[in-house]
Amino acid sequence: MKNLYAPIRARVTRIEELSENVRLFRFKKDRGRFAKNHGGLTFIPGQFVMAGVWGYGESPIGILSSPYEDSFMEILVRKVGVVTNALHRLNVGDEMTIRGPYGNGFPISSFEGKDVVMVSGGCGIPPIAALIEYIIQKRERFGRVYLLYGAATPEDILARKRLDTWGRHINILLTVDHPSPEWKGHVGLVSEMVKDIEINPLNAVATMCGPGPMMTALERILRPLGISDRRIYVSLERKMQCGIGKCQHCVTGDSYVCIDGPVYNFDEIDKNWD
Amino acid sequence: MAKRISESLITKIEGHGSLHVDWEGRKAKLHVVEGERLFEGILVGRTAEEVHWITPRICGVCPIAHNLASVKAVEDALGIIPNPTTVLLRRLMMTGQMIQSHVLHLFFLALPDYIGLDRATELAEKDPKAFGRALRLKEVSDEIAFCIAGRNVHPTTTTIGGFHKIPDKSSLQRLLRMLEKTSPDASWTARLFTSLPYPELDADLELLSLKGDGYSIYDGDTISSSRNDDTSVKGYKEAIEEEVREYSTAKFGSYRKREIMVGALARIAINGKGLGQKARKFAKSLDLNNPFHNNLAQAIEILHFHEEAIMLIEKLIEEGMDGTVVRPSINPPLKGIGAVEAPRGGLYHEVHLREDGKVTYANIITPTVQNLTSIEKSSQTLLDSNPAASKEELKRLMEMLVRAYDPCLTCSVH
Amino acid sequence: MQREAKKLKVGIFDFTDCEGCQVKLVSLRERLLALLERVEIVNWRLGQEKNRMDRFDLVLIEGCPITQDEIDLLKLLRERSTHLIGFGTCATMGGIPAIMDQKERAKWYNKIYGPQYKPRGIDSLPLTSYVKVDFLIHGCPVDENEIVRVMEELLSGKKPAYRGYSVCFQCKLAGNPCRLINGKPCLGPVTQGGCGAICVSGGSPCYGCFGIRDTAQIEGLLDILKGMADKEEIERYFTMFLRYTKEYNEIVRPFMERENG
Amino acid sequence: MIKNYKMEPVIERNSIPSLLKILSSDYSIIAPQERNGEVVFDDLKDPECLVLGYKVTILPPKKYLFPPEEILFTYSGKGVRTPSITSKKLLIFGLSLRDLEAITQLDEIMSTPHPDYFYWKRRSRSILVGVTDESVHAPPGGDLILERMDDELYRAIPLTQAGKKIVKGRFFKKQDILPHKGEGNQVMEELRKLLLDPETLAEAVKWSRAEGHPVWEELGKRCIGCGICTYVCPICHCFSMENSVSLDGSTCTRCRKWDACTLPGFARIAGGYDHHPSQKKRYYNWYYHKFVRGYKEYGKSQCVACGRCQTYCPARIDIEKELLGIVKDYREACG
Repeated sequence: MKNLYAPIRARVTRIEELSENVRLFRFKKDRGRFAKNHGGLTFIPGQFVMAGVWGYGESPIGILSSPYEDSFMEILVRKVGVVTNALHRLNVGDEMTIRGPYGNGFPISSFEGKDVVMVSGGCGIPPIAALIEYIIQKRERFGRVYLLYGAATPEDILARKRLDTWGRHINILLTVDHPSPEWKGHVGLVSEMVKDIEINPLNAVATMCGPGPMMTALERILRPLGISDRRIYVSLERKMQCGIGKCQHCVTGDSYVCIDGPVYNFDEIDKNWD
Repeated sequence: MAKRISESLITKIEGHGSLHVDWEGRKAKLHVVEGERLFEGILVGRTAEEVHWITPRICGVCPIAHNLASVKAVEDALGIIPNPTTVLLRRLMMTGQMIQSHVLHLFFLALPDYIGLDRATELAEKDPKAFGRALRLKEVSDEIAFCIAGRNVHPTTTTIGGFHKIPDKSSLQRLLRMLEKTSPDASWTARLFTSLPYPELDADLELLSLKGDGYSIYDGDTISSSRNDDTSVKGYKEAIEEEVREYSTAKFGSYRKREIMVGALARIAINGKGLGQKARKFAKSLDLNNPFHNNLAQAIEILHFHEEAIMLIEKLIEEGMDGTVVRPSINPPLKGIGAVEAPRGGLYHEVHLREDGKVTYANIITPTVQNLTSIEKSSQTLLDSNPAASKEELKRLMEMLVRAYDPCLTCSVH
Repeated sequence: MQREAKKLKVGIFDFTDCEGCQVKLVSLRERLLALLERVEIVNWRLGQEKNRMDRFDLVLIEGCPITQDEIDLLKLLRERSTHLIGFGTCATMGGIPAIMDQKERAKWYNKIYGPQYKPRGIDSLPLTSYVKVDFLIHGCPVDENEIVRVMEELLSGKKPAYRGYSVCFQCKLAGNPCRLINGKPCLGPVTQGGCGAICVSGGSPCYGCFGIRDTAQIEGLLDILKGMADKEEIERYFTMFLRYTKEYNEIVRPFMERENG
Repeated sequence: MIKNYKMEPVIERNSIPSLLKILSSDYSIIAPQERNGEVVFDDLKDPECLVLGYKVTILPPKKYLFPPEEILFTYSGKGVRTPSITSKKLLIFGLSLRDLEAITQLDEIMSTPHPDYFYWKRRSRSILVGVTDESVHAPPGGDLILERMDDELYRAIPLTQAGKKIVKGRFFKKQDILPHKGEGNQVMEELRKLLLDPETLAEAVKWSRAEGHPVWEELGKRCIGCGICTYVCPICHCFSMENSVSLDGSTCTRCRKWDACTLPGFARIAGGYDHHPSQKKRYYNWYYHKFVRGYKEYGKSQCVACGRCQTYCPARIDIEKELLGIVKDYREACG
C-alpha cells in the first residue's frame, strides 16, 4: 500500500511570466521521466496534476504541455491563493511537488473522425492546449478543427507563440474585449465568430473551458452550431484536497470531479443539483 | 505624543508607567498612564457567577489570585463554606500562581538588571543551562495551573462553592513527578538570587501581609503589619485608603495613612515561620529594609511554593477528593469580602449582590496600589541617599528599584 | 522549502489590558526561542530594555487603545508597519473593557475616581475602529498553538487563515457534554475554533472570545438560546466579548429588538 | 445462522474485566467508559471502569481508525517521511452492532477507489469486539461479538480467526443455550426500517429537493452549521489538508484533519467562488451524500441509525423525523 497523499519532488526548469498574475511553469521529475501509458502519452489531455510547494499545500492544475512530452510538463498558474502564491515565489531550479496526473481527461479516442470545436477564454487554455498538441500529432485522424479563443486584452492571450505553430494545423479564431492599438484581429465576444465556423454538427464534438461567463457562450456558440449537449465537453473547477476521491470537497451531484471529472458531458453536469 | 509615551515608559514591568524626576528639586514621582478599564463598574449588573470570570482579566500575570479573591468574596456573600478538597485545590492553584508570576518577573524582567543583559533571552544564548532551569520552572507552574485551573492564564474550572471540574488522580500524579524533577531548579533559583549584588538601600520599610495559619496566602484573615498594627480583613477598606493623584490613573494606597510595602518580602517578614524547610534557610539573608531584597524574597518563595505544591498534591492523593460544589446558604448576607495574597501582595475583592444574584457593588484593592506610595518614597530615599551619583546612574538605579517591587500597573489601574 | 533570508523586524506593543496574551507568548518557552531565531524583536517594552521605533515588518498589538496616546501610537505603528496584527481579544474586539461603552464609562469615572478626576481613557474600542488591521489573533487569552500556527504562516510568507470550524469540533473531541443540549447557553457553535474548547472543557461557558466565525448561523443559535435564557442573559453572553462585532450589531441587536416588540 | 440448543461458547459478565486484563498484554484496549456524565471510547486503564449496555458514545470509534488529526508526511531537505504506525495493536471493545456496521462501511469506503494507507495501517492492526443486548441475527462485522443472554451471561460469536483465538481463552466455556430474544435497541427504530430500502430513501431525498419541499428551507434555517453531526457520525469521513512550515523553517508537514461538509468554505475554491454558498445547500449536501450518492456508490445509505446526530445536535434536528416526513410525502406524491 502506498501513501498516496505524499507527492513526488519535481524541479522547476522554466518560468514564463504571461501576465501580471499568470505564470507558466515547466518542471521535470527529480529523477527519471514521466511514465507513458500504452498509447504513448504521459497524461490524457484534460487531466490535471496536484501541483504544490512543500509546506504550502497543493492545487489541482490542468496540464498544458504536450502529452507526448515525457521529459517535462507545463502548467499555468494564476495567483489566487496560498498555494499559487507560493508557486509564484519559486525560481528556476527550485523544488516543487507533484501528484498525479489525476482525473479522466477528454475521451480522445471518441474524438477521432470528427470535427472538433474548442472554445476557451482567459486561463482556460491549458487542457485545450494539451488537446491541440495531441490532435496535431495525429492531425489526419480528425476533421475540421477550430479553436475559438477570447481574452480581455491582447496581453491576456496566453501561449501566443504556440498559437502561431498551432495555426499551421488548425483554424484559430482569436478575439479580445479591449484591443491595443496594434491589434488587428477581431474585437468583441467569442460568440460573434460563430459565422466563421463550418462543421458538420452531426459529426462534431466541442470542448469548453474557462471562466464562468464562458459557459453562457454555450447558448450563443455551440447550440447555434447544432452540436448536441451530449457531445459538448466541459472541464469543471472544484475545491480539491485529496485528488483521489476521498475527501468529499470536489463532489458535484453523484460524482467526484477529481476522478470522474474534471471533464464532463454538458448534459451530465446540467442535471446535477450543485 | 506617541513618541513621548513609547520612549519614556519603564521597560520590563507589567503595565505602563514612567518615573518623573525633578532634578532641581530632587523629587521623584511615579506616573501611571495605563488606561482606566473601570472593572468595578463593569461588574455591576453582571451575575455572581460572572465575577470570577471577569476579574482575572484585570491581570494576566496573576489571574488566579483575582479569580480566587472573587470566588471567595461571592462565597462570603452567599454564606458558602467550601469543602476541604476545594480549599486544597485552590491552595495548589495559588502555589502555581506564585511560581508562574515570580519566575516571569525574576528571570524575564528583573534578572537582566543584575547580570548586565538587555533581555532575558540573551541568557538563553549565554547560559542555556540556567535558562533551561527557568523554563522548566515556568513549565511546571503553568502545568499546575492547567491541571487545576483549566488554563495557565484565566482559569476555567473554578466556580462558586467549588470546582466545575476537579483533576483526576493520574493527572495529579503526573504533576507530582514534574515537581519532583524540578526541585533542584527551585533550589538553584534561591541560591542564584542569594548570590546577586543587590544595591544597598535603607528604606525603613513597613511591611504588610495577610496572616493566618502557616505561610498563609489563600486564607489569611488578618492584615498584619511589621509594626505590630493588625486589622481584621473585614476592616480592610477603613485601614487601606486609596488616594487619587492627578498624574496617575492608578490610585495611591496607604495603610492607616502610612506608606507600606506588600509582596514577597512582606510575607516572609510576617509569615516567615511558616516557610518550608528548604526555603527557611535562605530567609536569614534577607534585609527587610531594602526593597531590592524583594527579588530575593521572591526566589525564596519559589522554593517554598514548590515544596508546598508537592505537599498539597500528596495530601490530595492520600485523602481522596470530593468534587461536591457547595450551594448558597439560606438567607445569605449578600455582602462579602475575599482576600488573598497575590504574588505582589494582599488583594481584596468586595462584592454586594442582589437577591437575584446580580452585582450591585464591587470594590477591588490591588497590591500594586498599596505599593505605589512606597515605591515613590523609596525612590525618594534612593535619590536623597546618593547625592553624588550621576543622573544616568540614578535613573538606572531607580528603574531597577521600581522593578524590584515587581509593580503590576495593569492591576493597579483595574 | 522557502526561507526568508532576512530576519523579520518585529515589534510587540501593549495597550490597556491585562497583558495575559504576552504571558502566553512567554509560555511558549522553547518555541519562543525558536521564533526569536527567525525574527528580530526591535521593540518589546515588557521583554527588553533597548527598544527602537523604526520600520517594522510585523507589529503585534495586545490590548485596547483606550487613551489618546495609545490611539496616536496605534496610528503611528500602522504607518510604520507592513503587517499589523491584533493580538488577543482586547485588541481584536475590545475585550472585557468593551463591556462598557463610552456613556457608561463616564458614569463610572465619577463613581470610582471622584468628580475632580480628569480621565485619560476615551473609549474601549477594537484596533479596527481606528486603523486597518491585517490579521486578528483572537482569544482571551490567545492560545499558544494558535500563536505558533499564525507565526508559522507569516514566516513562510502565507496570508494567515482564520479557522473555518467552530469551537464544537474540539469540544466534541474533548468529550464534553454539550451545554446547549443541557439547557445552558453557549456561543461555541458560532465561534471560531482553535481554542481547544478550553473554557467548556473546564466547565465554563463559551463567550465567543475567538471571534465570530465565517458565515456563522447566528439567527439559528439565537432561536436555540431563546428557549433557555431570557433576553438579558443572551445579551450578557454576547456583550462579554462581542459587543463591537458586526454580527452583534447587525443580527443580535435587531433580533433582540424584534423579540421585545 | 444460529442453531437452537447448541453447545456454544459463553463468558460470564464478571469475567469480562479479567479477560480484558489478559488481553491488555497484547493489545491497547479501547472501551466505553464514563467521563463527565457521558460515555466515551477511551484507553481502558482499569477494566473495572468498563461500561456496557450504554446507549451511545459521543464520538464513534472511527477516531481510532481515522483520527481527527493525523500527519500524512513530513518533509525536510532530506526527503519525505511518512509517519510509521507501529504502536501496540488495538483492541476496540464494547462496540454496538451499529458501530460495527459503520466500520464495515468505512472499510469499504476506505478501499475505494484506492486503499487509504493510513486507515488501513490502523485498521489492519486492530481487533473489534462488539457487545450487544440485541439478538444477533446477521453479524454486521468485527472479529467477535458478545451477545447478552441474561444479566450474567454473554454468548460469544467469533467471526474471524482473531475472534476465535480470543474465545479459546480460559474465560470462555461451552454451554447449551436457549435462543435469545434480545430486547432490541430502541434507538431510531423507524429510521432503521427506512434504511432497509435505501433506494426509496435515495429517490425521496432527491425528489424532495427537486420538488422544492419546504423541509430544506426550514432545515437550512435551523442548522447552525456547527459540524457536530458529521463529527459524531460513525461513517462521515470528510477531511481537509493543513500544510505548515515549522517555526524554525526546517520541516514541512501535511496534516489531515476532519472536516465537515456543513461548514462554510467546504466547497469554496481559491479566489472565493463557493459551490455551496448557503447553509441550506450545505445541509442538503450532507443528506445527499448519505442517502443518494452513498447509495449510488455502495448500494446502501451511509447511515446506520446509531442516533448520534440526533442526540448531539444542539439545534435538535432529528434526522429520523425529517426523513420519515420526506419519505411519507414522497410516497404520497409519487406512490
